[in-house]
Amino acid sequence: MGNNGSKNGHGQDKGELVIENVTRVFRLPGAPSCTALQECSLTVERGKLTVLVGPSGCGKSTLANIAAGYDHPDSGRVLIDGRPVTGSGRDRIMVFQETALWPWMTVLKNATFGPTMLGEMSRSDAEDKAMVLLEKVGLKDFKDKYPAQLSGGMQRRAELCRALVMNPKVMILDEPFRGLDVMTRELMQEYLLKLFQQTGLTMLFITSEIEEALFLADRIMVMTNLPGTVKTTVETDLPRPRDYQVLATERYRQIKSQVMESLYEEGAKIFQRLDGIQDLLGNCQASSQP
Amino acid sequence: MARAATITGAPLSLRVRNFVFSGQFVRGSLAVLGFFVIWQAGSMGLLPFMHAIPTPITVAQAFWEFMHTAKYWQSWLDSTLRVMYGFVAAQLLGIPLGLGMGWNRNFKDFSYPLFELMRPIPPLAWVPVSILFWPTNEISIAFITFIGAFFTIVVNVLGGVSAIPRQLVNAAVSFGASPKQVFWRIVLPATIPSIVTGMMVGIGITWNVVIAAEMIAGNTGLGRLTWEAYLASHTPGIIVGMISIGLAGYVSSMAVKMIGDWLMPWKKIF
Amino acid sequence: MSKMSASNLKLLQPSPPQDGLACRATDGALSIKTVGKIYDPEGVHVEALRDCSLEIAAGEFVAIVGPSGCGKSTLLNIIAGFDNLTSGEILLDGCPLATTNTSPSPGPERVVVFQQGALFPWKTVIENVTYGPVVQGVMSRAEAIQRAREMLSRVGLKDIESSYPGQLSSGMQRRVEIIRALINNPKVLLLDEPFRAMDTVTKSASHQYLLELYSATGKTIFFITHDLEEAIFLADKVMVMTTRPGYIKKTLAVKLPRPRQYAMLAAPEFIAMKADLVGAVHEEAVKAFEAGEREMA
Amino acid sequence: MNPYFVLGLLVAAILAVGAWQQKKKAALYELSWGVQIFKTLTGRHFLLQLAGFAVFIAFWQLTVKTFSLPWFNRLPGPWECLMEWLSPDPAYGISIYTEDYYKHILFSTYRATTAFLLATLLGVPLGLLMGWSRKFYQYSFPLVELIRPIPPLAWVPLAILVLPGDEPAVIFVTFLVAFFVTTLNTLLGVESIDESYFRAARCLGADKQRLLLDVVLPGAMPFIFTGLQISMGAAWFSLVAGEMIAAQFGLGFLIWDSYSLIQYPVIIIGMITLGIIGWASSAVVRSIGRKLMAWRERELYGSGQSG
Repeated sequence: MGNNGSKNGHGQDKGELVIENVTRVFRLPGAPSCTALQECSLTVERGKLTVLVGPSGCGKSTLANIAAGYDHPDSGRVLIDGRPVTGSGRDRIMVFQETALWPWMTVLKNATFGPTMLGEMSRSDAEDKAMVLLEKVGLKDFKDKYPAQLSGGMQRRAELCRALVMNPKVMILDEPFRGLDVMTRELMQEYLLKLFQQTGLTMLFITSEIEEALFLADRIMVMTNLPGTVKTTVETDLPRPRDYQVLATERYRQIKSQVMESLYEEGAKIFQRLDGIQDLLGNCQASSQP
Repeated sequence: MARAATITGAPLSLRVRNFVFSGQFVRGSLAVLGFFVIWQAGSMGLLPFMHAIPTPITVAQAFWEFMHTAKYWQSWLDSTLRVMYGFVAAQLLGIPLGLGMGWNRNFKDFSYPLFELMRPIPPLAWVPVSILFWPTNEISIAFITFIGAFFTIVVNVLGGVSAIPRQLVNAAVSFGASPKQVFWRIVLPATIPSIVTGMMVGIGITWNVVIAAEMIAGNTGLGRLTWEAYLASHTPGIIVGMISIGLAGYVSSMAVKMIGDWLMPWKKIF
Repeated sequence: MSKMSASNLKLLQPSPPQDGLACRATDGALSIKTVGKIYDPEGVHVEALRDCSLEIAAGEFVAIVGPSGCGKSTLLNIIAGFDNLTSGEILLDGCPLATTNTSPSPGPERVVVFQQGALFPWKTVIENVTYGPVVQGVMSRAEAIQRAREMLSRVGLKDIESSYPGQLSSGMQRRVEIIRALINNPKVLLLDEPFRAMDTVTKSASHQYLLELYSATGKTIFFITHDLEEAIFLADKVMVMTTRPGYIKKTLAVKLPRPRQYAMLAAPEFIAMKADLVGAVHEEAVKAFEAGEREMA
Repeated sequence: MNPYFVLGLLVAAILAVGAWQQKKKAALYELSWGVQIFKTLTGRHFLLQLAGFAVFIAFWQLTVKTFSLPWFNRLPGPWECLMEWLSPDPAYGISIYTEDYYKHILFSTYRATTAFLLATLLGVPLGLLMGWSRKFYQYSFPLVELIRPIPPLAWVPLAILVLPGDEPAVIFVTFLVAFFVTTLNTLLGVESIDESYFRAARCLGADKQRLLLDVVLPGAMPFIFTGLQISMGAAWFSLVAGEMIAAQFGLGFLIWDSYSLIQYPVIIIGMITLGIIGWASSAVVRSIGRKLMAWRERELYGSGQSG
């Protein structure tokens, strides 16, 4: 495994993640069984940032857990570079919704835990590598702080670094910026794009925010409500690097309408079930005609 | 956020001055003063029930006298050693047991019901059995002390292991950590806060148990000292004993807290 | 919602104002004049607001946007009466609401809906909603329950009155909380980032309900958020607040017609307004962010 | 009656309760009752639990009786204790058929309950008041902190001297430990209540008295009941010590008295009885807490439907 993976733009160690006909049914005692995923297939292309959007509770996280190997599908399989994988492995690192930094380690210790534990790198090599990444996300001066001493945004950045130090083939991000305020979130997105452009990693990013998806994605996939499958795929061919100027473009508007229509249709289904809203759908359909 | 920033920023002298003149400090001092006034009044027979209690000054004099006897300091030493033995033994056995139960389902199934069966028995109910079983009085008192702290620590460690956030373990697993590495590098440090909580509660219980055990079955120690003062109807001595026990308990709690801070540098920061 | 019948909406109309209030108010115009707020707990002072002035006309929906920690919530707390101000004054319908001499006191004429939600988890939905009128003694319990039922059913919450808040989804909780505020017939409704941490779809639905209630009751609404899109979509006026010390840096009148519809989110004029505001907000956000990181280091 | 018969009855009762619980479980997993019982009985979980007990009892019997190892041989064996407990004609005068046994239980229960109730009646309001009024807190907290480090059992001699008779002394000591636990947990409970609940109530027009009733009390309830459970355990803990030192009846006295009179099986009977009563009393507190905090229970089980 090359240690220089984080430097070169299009190294051969970037993986392609394929999810093939995955079905996952949850059976709980005393409750009707719940099909979270039904014959769900999708391909995350090599070196692309694919964003999966869906209403909450639609099975996105289940899909992420299966892709990362924490959960097992009832049928179907997960392939990395054409090779089926089971269980979790260091080729697919996941960044979670809740922070998963180990609270008893400093930022630097967190970031170097993986390589030093596996004995792949000497401590000083690992630290050098981690420091390069930490500096990129503006955490150089915080290397000796404990996670509890950092703000939410800093914790997320430290976690991104920790994952990148492992040099994974695919990175799976399960709503990593959820719970941050919108402004911090936007800054985090900029950091993520910076890291993505520098490493060229394959990324699967899961979110429920359209804005976030539009800002980040090479390709957006909208998931249906339970049972989850991929419903619409939208190529987000907006120019990079993106900043808020991109908002004003016609292409942005088109893509946004397209994703919104698709997502709100799913949302309306949930709300019909939960609360009986009828009109959301009408509004959405109106939005597709500019 | 604004407040947190300012509290650490103010100079010490200012903070001290603000504190001394704050309502909190004045009211606290008033309350403590009031306590001593009531005590004094009670001893002088002005309040019901309390005429048998010696005045604060008599107690202070008795304290002074006690402090000049070797027996008093010997009692401190004896009680402290008993607490230490029992407490340390409880940690040495309880922490691995709790970790084992939390880490291995089969082991938990095997031992937990039995453990739950024994737990509600008050530690002091073990006194006679302990005296019967152990060859010396010293060991039996230490054993009862051990019982007092043991159940608390096990319950806390077990709770701590089961409450480790799933993603902390998952993250390590996805980095390729083996089960052994996960245990030593993730589960153990993640449980330390619970271990420390268990120790904090445990040390309080241990002092309670030691005092009672000494009163019931001991020949030496602070509990015995108090009891002997009672037998001799030396009331100031009883209160000196109580205060000493309180001090001892307080000091040991502080010590445990310091150990906790040392074990958890990441918790100390705020 | 547009399809909701007019007779249904009448139930949400404000009932006639109660007598015996010192300042008889019919509308709820809020004027905030050069308000300053300095926290000085331990000798080191933090200036949260400085010369912050803004006018809210009766029945206007105003959204304040700004980065976290910029003093938006401080301003809301002062208006609500949870906190005092250091300088300036706040008038409600021309009567002083908060000045440097008065001690702060909250009241039912300006009810707050909180960021994390503050429905009492130990009371059922109906007990929560009727709490205000019953405690104030303006309605009997039976009347209050009757009215609460009517109001709840208008926002699609019919069969949940004996549920506890913990059993509801976050969207439903927030609707109940807004109804709990509105049943008191307040002059001003203060909303402190009520839809934070909701996912897009729930948020959109909550927006619809809020707009419905706004058009039905015509209350003055003071809405705090850091989500620009939300602010433009909901409000008549969007004001940008600076980082500490906070004051209003930019005001934008939103000229979208009501009722607002989702089509507008992708409309050119909406996007133009957003682009107009983004620059101003982004600048403050970066400032706040850097200040935050410095503070932590 | 034959002790074996009683033993049989006991075992049958335990099995019946266990089987009844399996019926509920069977409904949950949509299995027939018989299949569920079979699955449980042959499941690893149950077998391991059984093995745990078996190993313990075997260890006890082997070391104490069969091999009569040094140290261990001074203790009574399990069978001996069980037979004594169930015997209509006990060798040492204490069994489930004797009046004395119940008299001891009654005395202990009476003392523990009195102390516990007193501690609750005084501790909960005090804790609420401390959390509710800043000034009251500033007056009272230093006092509580001044007295709290003294272990309650150190009060025994003073209590005997000051209070009229042994009985109030034992109850006082028991009360004291329960009182501190209850007060401090209640205070912690009030402090744990989110500020926004207070603000919301004040917005809606509640005055200070209503805040106490509508926010402080229900908001602190979860902590109060955690405190009450601990306080119940602590009450039994110090009651036993108090009875050993200074009482004429009660289970603590029984245990210590049997030791002096060399009636060793009675010690074990006393310990087991204490364990059962202690467990049962915290179960009672727990179930009362569940009843009073329906909102919490429903929250825990109802969270599935949130979307």
